[in-house]
Amino acid sequence: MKTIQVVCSIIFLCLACSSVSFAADTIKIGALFSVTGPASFLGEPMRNTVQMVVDEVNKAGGVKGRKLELIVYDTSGDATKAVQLATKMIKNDKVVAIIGPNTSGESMAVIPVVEKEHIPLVSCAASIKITEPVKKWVFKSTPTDSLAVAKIYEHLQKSKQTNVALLTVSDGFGSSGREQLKALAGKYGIKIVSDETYGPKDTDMTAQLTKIRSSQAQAVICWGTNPGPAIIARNARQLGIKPPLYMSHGVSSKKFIDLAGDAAEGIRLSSGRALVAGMLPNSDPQKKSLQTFLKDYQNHFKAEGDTFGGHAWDAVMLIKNAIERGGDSPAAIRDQLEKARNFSGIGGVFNYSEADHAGLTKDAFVMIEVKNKGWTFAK
Amino acid sequence: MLRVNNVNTYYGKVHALKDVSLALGEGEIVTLIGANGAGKTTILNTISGVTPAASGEISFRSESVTALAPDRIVKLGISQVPEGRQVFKPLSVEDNLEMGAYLRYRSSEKTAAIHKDMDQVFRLFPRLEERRNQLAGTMSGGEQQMLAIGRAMMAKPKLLLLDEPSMGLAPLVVQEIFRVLERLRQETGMTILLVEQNAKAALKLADRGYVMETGKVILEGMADELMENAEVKRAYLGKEQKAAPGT
Amino acid sequence: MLEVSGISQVFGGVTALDRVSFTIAKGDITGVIGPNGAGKTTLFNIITGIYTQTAGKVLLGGADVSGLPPERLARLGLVRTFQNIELFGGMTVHENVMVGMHTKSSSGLLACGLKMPWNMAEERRIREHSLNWLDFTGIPDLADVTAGNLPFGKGRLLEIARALAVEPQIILMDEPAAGLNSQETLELAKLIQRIRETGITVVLVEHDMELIMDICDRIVVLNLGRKLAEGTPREIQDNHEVVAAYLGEDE
Amino acid sequence: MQFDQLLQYALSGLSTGAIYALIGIGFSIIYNATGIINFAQGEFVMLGGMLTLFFLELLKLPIWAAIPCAVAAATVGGILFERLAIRPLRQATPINLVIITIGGSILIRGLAMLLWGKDTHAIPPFSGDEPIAIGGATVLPQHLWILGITVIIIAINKFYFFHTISGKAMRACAYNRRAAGLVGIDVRRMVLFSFVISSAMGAVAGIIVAPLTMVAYDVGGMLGLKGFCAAIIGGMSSGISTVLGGLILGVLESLGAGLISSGYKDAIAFIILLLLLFLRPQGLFGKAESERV
Amino acid sequence: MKKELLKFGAFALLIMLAPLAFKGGYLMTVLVFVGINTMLSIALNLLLGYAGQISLGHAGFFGLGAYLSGVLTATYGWNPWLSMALAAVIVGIVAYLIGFPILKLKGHYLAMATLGLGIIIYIVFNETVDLTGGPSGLSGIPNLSINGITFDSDLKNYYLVWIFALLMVLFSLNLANSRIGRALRAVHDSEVAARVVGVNARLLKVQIFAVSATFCALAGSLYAHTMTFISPASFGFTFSVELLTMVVIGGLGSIYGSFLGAALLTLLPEFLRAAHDYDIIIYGGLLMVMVMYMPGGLVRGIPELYRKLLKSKGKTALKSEGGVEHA
Repeated sequence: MKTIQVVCSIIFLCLACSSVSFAADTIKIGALFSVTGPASFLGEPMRNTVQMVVDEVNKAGGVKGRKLELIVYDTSGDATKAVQLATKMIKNDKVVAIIGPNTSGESMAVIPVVEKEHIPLVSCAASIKITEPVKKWVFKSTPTDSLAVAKIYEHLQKSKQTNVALLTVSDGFGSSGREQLKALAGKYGIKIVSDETYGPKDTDMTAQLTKIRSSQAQAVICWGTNPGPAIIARNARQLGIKPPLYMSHGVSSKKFIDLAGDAAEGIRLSSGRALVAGMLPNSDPQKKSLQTFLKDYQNHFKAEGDTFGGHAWDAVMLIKNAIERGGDSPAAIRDQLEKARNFSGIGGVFNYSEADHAGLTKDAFVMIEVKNKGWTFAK
Repeated sequence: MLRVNNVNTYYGKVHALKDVSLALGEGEIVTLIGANGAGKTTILNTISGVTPAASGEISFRSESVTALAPDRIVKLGISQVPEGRQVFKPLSVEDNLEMGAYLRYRSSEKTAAIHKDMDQVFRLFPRLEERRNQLAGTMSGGEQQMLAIGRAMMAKPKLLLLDEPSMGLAPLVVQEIFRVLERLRQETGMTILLVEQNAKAALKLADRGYVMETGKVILEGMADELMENAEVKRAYLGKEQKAAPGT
Repeated sequence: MLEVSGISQVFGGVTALDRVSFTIAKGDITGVIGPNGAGKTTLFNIITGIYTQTAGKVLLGGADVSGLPPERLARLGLVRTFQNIELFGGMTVHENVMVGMHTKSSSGLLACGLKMPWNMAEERRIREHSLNWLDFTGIPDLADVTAGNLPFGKGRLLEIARALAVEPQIILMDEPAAGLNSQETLELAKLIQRIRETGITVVLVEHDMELIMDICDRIVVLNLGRKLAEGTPREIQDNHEVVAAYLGEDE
Repeated sequence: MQFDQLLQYALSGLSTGAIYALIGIGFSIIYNATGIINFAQGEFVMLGGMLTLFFLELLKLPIWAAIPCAVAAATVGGILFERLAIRPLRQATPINLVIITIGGSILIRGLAMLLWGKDTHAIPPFSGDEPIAIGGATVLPQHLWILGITVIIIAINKFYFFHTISGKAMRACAYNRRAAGLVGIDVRRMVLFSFVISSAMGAVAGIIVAPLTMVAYDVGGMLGLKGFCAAIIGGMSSGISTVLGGLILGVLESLGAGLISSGYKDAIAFIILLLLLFLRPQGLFGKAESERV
Repeated sequence: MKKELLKFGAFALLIMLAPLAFKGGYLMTVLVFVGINTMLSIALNLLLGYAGQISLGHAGFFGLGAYLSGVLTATYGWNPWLSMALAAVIVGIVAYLIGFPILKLKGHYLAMATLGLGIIIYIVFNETVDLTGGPSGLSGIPNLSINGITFDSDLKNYYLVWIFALLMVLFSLNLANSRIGRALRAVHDSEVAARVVGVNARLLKVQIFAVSATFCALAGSLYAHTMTFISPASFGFTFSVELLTMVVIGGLGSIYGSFLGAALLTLLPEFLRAAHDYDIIIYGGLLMVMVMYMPGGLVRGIPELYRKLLKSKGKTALKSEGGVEHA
C-alpha cells in the first residue's frame, strides 16, 4: 500500500510540475494535428505549414507588435487524445484559438470542449457535420466534401454520364464522402448503380472493381486518401475498366501521381487550386496567396506544398487577420472570424457569416485531369 | 571412464538424488535397478545435462562434464536413450537416425562414414531397415525402442545411457531388445549404463549393478551376487509380510 | 463403493488399458500397483474424469459415473490427489483448503462481489471450518504461508487437507509417498489410516511397496494394461506372476 | 460474364492469399520452434518493402541487387530481435511473450517511421505492368511473380525441412525439444534459426507484394494479422496446410468482397476463423490427435 | 480483512482528494480517462490475472457499451441511466453466450479468437452507418445527470467516473477474497486440481468473462456520456492491446496494479510529448523493457526495485568498509 501511495504522489507531483505554464507576452494559438497515426499524411504538412506561417509572421514583426506563439500537439488520430489535448491547450496553455484537428472524427470530438470553454476553433477536416448545424465557436477552413461532390456531379452532368459507381474508403473521410455522394445524386440526376467500400489498409481492390465492371456504370467515383486510390487506379488499369475514374480532393497532391504511376493518366479529380497555381490566370483572386504559400513552403521544407498544408495556412491566416482586426480575446477572434469576407486563401475565397461557418462555395474546387504525369484543367 | 561423485539433484523442491556416487569402467555394462521413483532416471538426466546437479562432480574420461549443456555432452561421447523412447514421431526412421548423427554432420564428417554406421544399425535391427521411410510415430512400441537405441548409436558414443528399454513392452519384445544389447556388447564393446526395472533381465546382461531406493544407492555389487540378494526383492516389493505383521 | 468394469483405453492405436475390472469396498484402503507403463495413472485419470475411456464403466456407489467431469465427481464425493502435487501456488495454505470447500458453499458471483450478508456468514464458516482440516493433517501453523513456498512434504499434506475439505466418500491418491523421505512416509501412513478411520475409502497408486504392504487391505496389480492379480498384501507378495512382472521373468 | 467474374475473384484472392501464406508460415515456424506467436512478424514484411525502397532509391542499387540486400538486412533485424528481446526474457510466460513481441512490433514500426518517414512509396514492378488476360480475367506480371516466388519459397522450405540436416533438426526440435537436446541439437540455435527463416520469408513477402500495394511504415499490422489467421486455419503447420490456409483466406476475402459485401469482407474472414476455432481448433487440415492446448 | 478495508479507504480518499491538487486544470480531463481506463483494466485483469484467460478483444465490449448507450440516447432519446444499465445487461448476456464456445480455447488460440471477435465488432461499428454514424462517429450524446446536476465539467465527470471505478475496485476486491475469487485463482494456478475439488472451471470462466465484459460496457457508457462523441477508431485492436499492456505492466492479478497500469499508460503520453516523434519508439521500448525487467508488473516490480536499491546501498557500504580495511 505504501508503495502505491508513493507512486501516486510521485505521478501527481510530476504532473503538477509539468502543468505549470509560463506567462509571456505572446498571443498563444493552439494547433491539434495527427502528426502520427493513419492521417499523418494530412497532419504533417499542416503542422509544418502552421509553424512556417507563425515564423514568417513573427519575422515580419508579429501581430500588432506582439509575437504569436504556437502550441502544437500530436493527437495521433485518437479522438480521446484530441479531447484531452484540446482541454490542455485551453486550460494550461491558455490559447486564444485552436486550429485543427485534421480528421473529422477528432474535430467532432473536440467541438463540445471548445463550445463549453468558449474558444474559437478552425477545423481542418472536411466533414459537413462540423459546421452544419452552425456551432457558435466552430469554423472550418478545409472545404466541405459536399462542395467537392457538387463539383464532380456538375462535371458528370455536363458530360452526360448519369450512372455512377461509388468506391469509398471505410474511414471518416470516405464515409462522409459517400454520404454526400448519395445525398446529392438526386439533385444532379445521377443514379448510383454500384456502391462499394474498401478498408483503409486494404491492398487489393480488384474484387470491388470487378463487381463495378459488371454494373452499368458510366463513371467510377473513388473517395479516399493515399494509398488506396492509387491502388484502385492500378487495379482499374489492370482490369481494363472503361468508364472514367473520378477521385476526390483526398488525393490532390503530387504523391498520388508518384504512387499510381501510369495508371494515373486520365484520372479526373476535384481539387483546390494549389495543384494548378501556375496555370491560373493572373486575374484569379487566389493566385497571390497560392504563390506566397508555395514559395514559402519550398523555402522552408524543400518540398512542394500541397492543398492539405494550404488548409492549415488558411486557418492561421484567418485567425491572424481576426486578431489584427479585433484583438486577441477568444470572443473577439470569434466575432471577427464570423465577419471575414472575401479572404482569398489556398482553399478558396472565404466568406464566413452567421449562418455559414464553412465559408466556401463549390467554386473552391476546380476539375483537374492527370496528363503526362502532371495536372491540367479537365475539359 | 565415468565417475559420479556425491551428486545431489533437485526436481523443483524434490530432493531426487542424495549423495549418489557410481563409476563405470571402459567396456563395462552396469545396471541401475530399483523401484519406480528411486531416482534412476534422474541420474541419467543429470549425467546428460538435462537436469544439472546442484552439487557433486561428474567426470567422463577424467574430464569434468558437470555443468555442460546436453549437446556438449553428446559431443564428448555420451548418448542417452531416454525413457519412453521419445523418438521424433513426425520424422521418418531414416531421418531419426540422421538426427542421431546430427553433431557428426555439423562437424562435417563424411556422409559415407555416417551411412556406414546407419547400415550397422540396420544390421542390428533389420526391422528398422524394412521401415526406413516410415514415420516413426506409426511404429509399434518395440520398434520405437529399437529406433531410439539406433538413434543414440548413430552419435558413435563411447558411453550409452539406456533408460528402461523394457518399459511397457510385451515380454517377447523385451527379450528381443536384450538380445540386441548383448550383441551390441559383443560386436562393439560399447560401455553401457542401463537403468531397468526388470531386474532379472538387466542383471543377466550386466557385469555389475547398483540398487537405488528413494534417491540413494543402497547396494552395489557384481550382477550375479545381486541376483541372489533378498534385499533386491525387498526394494521392489517391500518387506515380507510373513514375518510378524505390523513391523 | 467404487466399481470399475471392463475399462479399455486406446491412445492413437496403442492399447493402454485392456478390459480392467475390480471393485473397491467401502472403508478399505486399496493399493493399485504395477511396473512403470502398466497403465495405473491412465486408470486413475479415467476414474477421476480427466480422461474418457474408450470402453467400460465406472460405478460410484452403484451409479454409473462414466464420463462425468471431475467437478461433478467431486460433488458426488470422489476426490483425488496428484503425483506431482498440484497446489494453487499463488494462494496461501489456508486459502488452498478453502477452495476445497467450494462444493460445500453456494454464494454466487454477484453475492460475493457485493458482499451480501449471507455470503459473509458463509465466508466465516468456510474460514473456520477449513482450519479443522489443517489441524487434521498437522499443518495448522502454516496457514498463512504461500503454498508455492512450501517444502514438498508439507505440500503433500496440504493437498490431502484440501481434498478432505471436499468431505469426500472416497479419496484417490496418486503416489502420495513419491518425493517424501522415510520419516514423512511414516507420517503419511499414519495419516492415511486416520483418514480411513473417519469412514473415507482410500485408493492409492504407489511405488513405495513398504507403504503399500503396510497399510493396504487389498491390492490390485496391473501390468501392460491388464489386471494381473488382486488380493491381500500377503497373497500379492506370494504371487509368482507379480514377482515376475517386477523383477523379470525366469526363463 | 459470371464465370469471368468468379475467375477474377479467384485470381485476385490467390495472389493476396499467397502473401498471407508466406507470412503465416513465418508465424508457424517460430511457433513450432519456440511456442511463441511473434506479433512482430508483420513488421518484417514492412521491413522487406521499406528496405528494398531504401536500397533502390538512396543507394541507387539495381533491383536485382536491392532485393537480396533487403532480405539480408531484414534477416539481421530478425536476429537482433531474437537476441535482444526473446533470449533475455526471464519469465517467458505466453502473456509476457505476446506483450514483448507486440512491444517489438511497435518499436520496429516506430524506427521505420523515423528513418524513412510516414509517406507511402511505390516500388516499380519487377517486369512491367501490362495486364495479361487469362480467360476473361486479367492479372499483372507482378501477380505471376508473387505466385511463382511463393511456390519457389515453399519448395525451398520443403527441401530445407525434409532434406537437410539442419531442417530436420528443426522439425525434431519442434516435436520434442528435450529429445533434440539429447541427440546433440543446440535448441537455442534452432530458435535463432527459426527467427532467421521467418524474418527472411516475411521480408520476401513484403518485397514481392510491394509493387502492387506500395509500402509505408505501417503496412505490417494488418498483413501480420491476416498471416496469423492463415497460420491458424492451417493448424500452425509450417507446410502445405498453412499455404492452403492463406489461399483459402485470400479467396474467401475476395469472394466475400465481390459477392457479399465489400465492407464486411474482413468480418467474413474473421467469422470463418471463429467458426473454425470453435469447430476444429486444430486447424482445417490438422489431425484431431495433434490437438494443441 | 480489516487491512484490506483500510487499504481501500486510503486509496479512495486519495482519489477523492486528488482534484484539490489540480484545481480544475486540464489534468482533470486526463484523470477522468485514467478512471475509465482503470475500470477497463480491472475488467481485463479479472479475466486475465484471476482466471488466467487472455482477451485481445476487450475494446470491442468497451465499444459495444459506448455505442449502445450512445445510440439509445442520441438517436432514440432514452434516459442515459436507463440506456447505460441496458447496455451493461446486453453486453453481459452477449459475452456470457459467446463465452461458452470461445473459452473452450486456450492460449494463443484464445488470443486469436478474441482478437477476431474484437475486429468483427469494430467492423460492425464502421459499417452500420445508419445506426452508428459509421467511421465519422456519433455525436450529440447527452451528459448524465442526476437530481438536476448535469455531469458536464471535468470535475463532475471525475467524480462520476471515479465513483464507478471505486465501486468496481471494491466489487473486485470483495470478489477476489470470496469463494468465487479463490476458485478463479485456483483455476489459474492449476485448472485440473481446481476441478478435482469441485470447481466448475468452465462455468466460472464464462461467468467472469461476462462480468468482465459488463464492466467494459459500463466504462464504455461512461466514456460515451463524458465525451459526448464516439467513433469506432477508439475501439479498435490497438486499444485492446493497450488494455492488455495496462494490465500486464500494472501487475497481473492485482486490482491496485490495474490502477497503476492504467495511470501510467494514460499519463505516459504526457511525459513523452516532449519526445515528439520519438514517443512511439520510447513506448514500444518501454513495453519491452518492462516485461524483461519487471515481469511481475509495477505492483511487484517497484517494491522489488526498492529492496534491490536498499541492498545495493548496503553492499556498497560494505564494500567501502572492506576497502578501508584493506587500506
